[in-house]
Amino acid sequence: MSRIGVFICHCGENISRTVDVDRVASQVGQLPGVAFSTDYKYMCSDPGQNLLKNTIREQKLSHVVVAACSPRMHERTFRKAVEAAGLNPFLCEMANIREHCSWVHENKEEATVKAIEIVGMMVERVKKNRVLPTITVPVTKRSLVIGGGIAGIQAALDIADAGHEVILVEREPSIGGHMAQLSETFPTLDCSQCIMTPKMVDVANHPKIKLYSYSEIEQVEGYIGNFQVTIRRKARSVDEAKCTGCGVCITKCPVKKIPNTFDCNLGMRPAIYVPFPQAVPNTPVIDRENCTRFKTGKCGLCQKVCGPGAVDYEQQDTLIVEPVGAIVVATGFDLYTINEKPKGSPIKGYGEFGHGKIPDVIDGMTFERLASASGPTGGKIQRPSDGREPKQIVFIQCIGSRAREKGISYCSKVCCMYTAKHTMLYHHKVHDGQAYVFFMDARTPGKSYDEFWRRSIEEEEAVYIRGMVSRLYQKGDKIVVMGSDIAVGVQVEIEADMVVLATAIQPQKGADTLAQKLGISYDNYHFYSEAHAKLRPVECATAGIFLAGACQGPKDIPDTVSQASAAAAKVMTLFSKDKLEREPIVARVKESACVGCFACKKVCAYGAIEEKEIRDRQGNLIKVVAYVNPGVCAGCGTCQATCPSKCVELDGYTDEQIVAMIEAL
Amino acid sequence: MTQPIDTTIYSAVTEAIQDEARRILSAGEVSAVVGYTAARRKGSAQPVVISSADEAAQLIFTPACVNNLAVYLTKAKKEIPKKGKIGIVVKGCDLKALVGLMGESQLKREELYLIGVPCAGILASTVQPATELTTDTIAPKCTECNAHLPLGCDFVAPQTPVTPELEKKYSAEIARLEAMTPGERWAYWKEQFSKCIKCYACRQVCPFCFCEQCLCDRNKPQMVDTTPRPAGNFAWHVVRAMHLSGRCAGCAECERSCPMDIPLNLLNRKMAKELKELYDYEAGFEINEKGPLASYTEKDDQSFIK
Amino acid sequence: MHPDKPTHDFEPKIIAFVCTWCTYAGADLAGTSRMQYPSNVRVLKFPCTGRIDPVFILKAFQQGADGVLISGCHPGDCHYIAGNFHARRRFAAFRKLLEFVGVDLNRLQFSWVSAAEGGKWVEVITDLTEKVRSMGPMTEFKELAMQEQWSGAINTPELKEAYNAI
Amino acid sequence: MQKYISRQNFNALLDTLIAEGKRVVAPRMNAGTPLYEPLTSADEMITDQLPKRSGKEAFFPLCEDIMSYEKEGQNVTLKDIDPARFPETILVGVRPCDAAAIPVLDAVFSWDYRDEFYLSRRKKTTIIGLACTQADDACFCTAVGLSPDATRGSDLFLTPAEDGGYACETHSEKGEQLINHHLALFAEPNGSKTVPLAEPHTEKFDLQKVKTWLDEHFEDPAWDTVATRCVGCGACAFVCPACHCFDIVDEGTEKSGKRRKNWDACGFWKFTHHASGHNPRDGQPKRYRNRIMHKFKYYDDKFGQTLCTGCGRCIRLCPVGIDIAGILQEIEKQVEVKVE
Repeated sequence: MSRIGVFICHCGENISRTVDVDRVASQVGQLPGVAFSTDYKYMCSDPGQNLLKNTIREQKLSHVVVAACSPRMHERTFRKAVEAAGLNPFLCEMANIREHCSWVHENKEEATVKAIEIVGMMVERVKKNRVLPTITVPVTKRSLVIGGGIAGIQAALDIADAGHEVILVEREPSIGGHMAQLSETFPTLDCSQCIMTPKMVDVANHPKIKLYSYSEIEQVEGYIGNFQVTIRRKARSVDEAKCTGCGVCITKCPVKKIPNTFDCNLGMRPAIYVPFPQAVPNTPVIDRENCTRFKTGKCGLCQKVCGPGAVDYEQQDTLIVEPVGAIVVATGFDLYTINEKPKGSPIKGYGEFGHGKIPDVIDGMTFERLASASGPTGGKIQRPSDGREPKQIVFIQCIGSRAREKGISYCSKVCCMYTAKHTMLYHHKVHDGQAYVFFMDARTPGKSYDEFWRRSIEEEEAVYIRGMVSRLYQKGDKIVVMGSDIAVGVQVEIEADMVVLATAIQPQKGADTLAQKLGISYDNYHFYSEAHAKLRPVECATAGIFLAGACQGPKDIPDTVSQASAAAAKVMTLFSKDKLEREPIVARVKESACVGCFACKKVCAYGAIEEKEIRDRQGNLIKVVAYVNPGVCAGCGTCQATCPSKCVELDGYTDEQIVAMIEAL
Repeated sequence: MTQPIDTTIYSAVTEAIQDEARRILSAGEVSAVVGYTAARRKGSAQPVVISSADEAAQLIFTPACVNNLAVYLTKAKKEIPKKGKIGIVVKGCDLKALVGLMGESQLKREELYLIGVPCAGILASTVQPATELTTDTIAPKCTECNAHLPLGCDFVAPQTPVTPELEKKYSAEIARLEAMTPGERWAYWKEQFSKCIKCYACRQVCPFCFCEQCLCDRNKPQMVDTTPRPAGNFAWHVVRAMHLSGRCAGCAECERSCPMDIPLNLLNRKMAKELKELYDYEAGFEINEKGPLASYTEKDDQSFIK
Repeated sequence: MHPDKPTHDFEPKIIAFVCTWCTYAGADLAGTSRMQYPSNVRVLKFPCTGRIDPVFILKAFQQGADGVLISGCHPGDCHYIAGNFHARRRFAAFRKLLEFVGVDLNRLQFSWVSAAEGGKWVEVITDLTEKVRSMGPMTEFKELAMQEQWSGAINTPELKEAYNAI
Repeated sequence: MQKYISRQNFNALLDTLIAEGKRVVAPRMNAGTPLYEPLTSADEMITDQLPKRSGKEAFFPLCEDIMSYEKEGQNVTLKDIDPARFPETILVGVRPCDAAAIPVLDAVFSWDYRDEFYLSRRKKTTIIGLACTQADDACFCTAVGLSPDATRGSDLFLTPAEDGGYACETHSEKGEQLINHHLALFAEPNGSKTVPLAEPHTEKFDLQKVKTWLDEHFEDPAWDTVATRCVGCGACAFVCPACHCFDIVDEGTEKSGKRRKNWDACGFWKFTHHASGHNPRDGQPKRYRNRIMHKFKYYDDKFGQTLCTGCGRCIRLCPVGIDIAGILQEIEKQVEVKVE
């Protein structure tokens, strides 16, 4: 038999002004199971809480209902007090007779009757409350960072500096990502490589960071604090342990004419190569598709010239399993490629601007490589077609971005700024050249950003034309750009030597596949979804997985670095305790009744539901049932409402509790 | 006007089923075949499970082969040993249920050998088993059938059924009820449900009622009153219809089995119609990983929400 | 002083099933803003509209509710990513079923009320209370609960009296 | 006592009984289904169809209240139902197979524990049987020792005459009282020709042989053969005139509620499900075996008669075509084989 204690708070006069608290206390005291009821001026005050604690002990109460303000206000307060008196905190419920009653009804009789009913409902509910022990989950204090761009590097360094081991996985042969490709960075125009390479070296030298370059995520199992990650180390054909990075193999390789993707295909590289001179690790990789040895079985020169004997044609992909407690996803972005519609993408392609057909129509990243001192032209702005310096250059913004009819409705955020930067770099390098920019709006929110943009116009003489380009075609060695200037309302035609397209930022190819492995959600464009757009922008809905950088949405470098550090901070918070404690409002499966239809699994947004095999003592499979991982479950209860036989139940909101409340009405 | 429905192919179909069952049983491809066999009463048929090639000659297909045998493959039917691959004789309507069960992780396609029957229709539950199949004696579900030939089976008897266009009985009845006032509809269902005796035949024959413990059998809390009183009957039938929404494939076994002739499939058809209109979902021969009530789109209709 | 509130012959019983993050908080805001609305509503708090089982609606009507409100977060605002999207489909279907068995849908209201929409909460509750009040009591389920299958009924006038005395 | 009543007077009799405040229960159509239900007027009665449920409900209701409780503060008030106040009922047009089941039920409900709910209702019920003129191949009353004109269980028995009236024969005091109270409506037997009675086609079988086999075959593979396909609904038991198992449940809330008695069926998995989770009858074959054993062995052992009247409802209404008559025939054959 329950011995329920009911405590009616006056909240000064906030409640007692319109609710006859005496009457509520005496009426509720008559309810079956209520052993004690009283009213008090301020339940949340120290004397009020002491009253609660003492009464629990003196009256040997089994459950408590505090009728006061909203549980959103003081549920925690009273549950703590109840716990201090030796009861499980989840045996305490609050009845909201202030926000939902005394404050919204003037008529004292009505408010009193309503208060009695509200408290009565909670009395019936609390009778069905069960002792819920706090859930603890062990935490493996190692972290996985996926992606070795600036986001991944920053997150890895921050976590490692806090003393936790980090596994950094990079798909390419070297870390560095897109930032390593950039020439100079807005709004300060400092050299990207100059600020980037020291960080790359820090990663390489950090005792707490284990770097797997040229590797990909194969499989992710487990949950917050306890992930098992399988990593595929792709065969590099060069033994990292033996290689000294001397580079002889690279210079001796007879295959020289492979377009270098790092240079946006402007320069060439051999079949055994490092993507760029400052690569980390500085170990070459054999491009097996283009290597003569792999194509024909002849050659083998690199192996012959390699002093330490590091070149290994027999090397195979290897799988490594790493246990980690948290995962930071920092897979970055890719540039939207015109004329190519990736499978499953909502993007429809963008054929009007001749990219890929007219050689001197290039994208922003190609311009970065042209402008880069370590780039294929040594920093000279030259036309890819004939190497001539362009004297008239047209930049077109919002290529792909903000074009709903083309499938991308978002703003890529960085193009306004990097185009402004491009006009400056161009002006610095081609003093007699003229840059034109077609733009819709200039979006320059950010510290010193608008000033930077204005400088490109006012000091660097870029001509900004508000309007879109309608057509663009090759005429002799010129590119004719036809557009409209909507500010003046005239048609504009420019004979340009080069056109640079500010193409949209998209998630990396394969972002969706990786998300499926991780069990995280993504939007239509395959940008990863944060748990809450405003308040949890760094966490994924799947507990223990955090986001950094452009994989979540277009970002510039400072934003990316901020988010990476934030993600690292989240990981460190998680790692600050040996065991993770969670509120026990999670779903549980009654396995005897579960038939394994997995309707629950289908609606769980958190991937908290797993398939569990039930076997007899001989090990024969009896059935497969649902299992809710309490470490992952967020406690929404959608599974229970969906389960046809209600064999999954959300603790704290069980059918019994809810039906008891309905029946109390 | 009563018109006979051509069932002349059924004898050839019977032979084809027998041959195929004999073949797969003797080849050891399956451990058992679930089918129909003739029963004592004139013209009647009943479900049967055979496990040897000798027994294949028992199998038949006639207009009295009314059962949806899919129910025997669900976990609710523990009596049928489910070791190895099992053959099953399926009409198009039954196959839809099997497909649904596969989508709900209850069956695996590779564990089944599907023997499809081309079907022109079966008899209504209201007539004697020996009755001739006509436009009057045909089961109501057959008037709306779009699955006379099951698709995706391992074997389908090669005959082609003659399937005249029939007056769609459920659509007409749903339209009639929809045209009523809420009060009239309430009265209609109250009268129908008043006949219910809670024998749970509707639940027991339903391939989708595979729960080990029905919500309505639970007493902590008592979600639905178990007594066969008007209140409990009403709640039971509403809960049943809701649980089948987006899953029911329209085999109408509930309605056929109801000893009190309650038009239960009407509720199921109505829900199917609504889900088709709302989410363009229809149960068919394709395995859907998520049914319409286990999925969503951000643009779903919410005109009813303030 | 406030003018006397009009008195009504019939005060409906309204049950509201709400999610804790948006609508419950919206109702709290109505309270902290001291907005006024009819006292007919009783609120049941759920973590998410995704937790609300259609059977609860049925149960509420069976237990004597004259009107039922389901309210949660606006689409896209769900604290649990998609609970309200699942709920939206579930209730879109369930209300069609109830309508088909003869329940007047004017007694069943769905709404999205965010934590900032104290005013909307007041409006939704006031409108529903007034609508249901004008419709009169929900007698169908109550009658059903009183009825017996004929064989168990005690239906002579004398015995009816005895039965009612129970 | 033998009498004759014209169709017109028969209807007048029913209307008079209704007017007297008695509950007149007879076959009528309810939403397209023939059922024994209280009439509001004699016109509602139908005679051409066998109701889908038997008339046992008149004293063994589908569901009845047997007690109520109410909590007020710390006090709980319990209230009994007063069986003395059940309505007086005339059950009219009862088929011989349905009427014959009533003495079977009487024996059970008055044997050890006297079930006041059943017996009080039973005492207040007069049974007017009606000879049967239609049979199909599910009927097998003749096979279990009854016939379309069996009067067992009837207080008053009617045999339809070709002129639409009925030849009446009383078989109890209750029947005589009924006639005596409304004597003006009855005439002396006029020798009018009765309509030909039904002729059930099912071959008769020897119940003694069946019982002999059942005595020895509690465990037998035959149970699997006949009942593996059983889906475990309660249709057979619920439509049976002689099945009488019931369950008692409490329904209500914390504040108030009722204890109710309602029909149960041995086909349900829950029927023998223990609180521990163990179920001694695991699987439909065992459950169906109980049905046959109870009808043709256990009941016979105790009361010397069979718990089946051959109405054929369970055959017609079984969703999976389980045929009790066919099974009994098979059992009989087994015994014959053995004898030879």
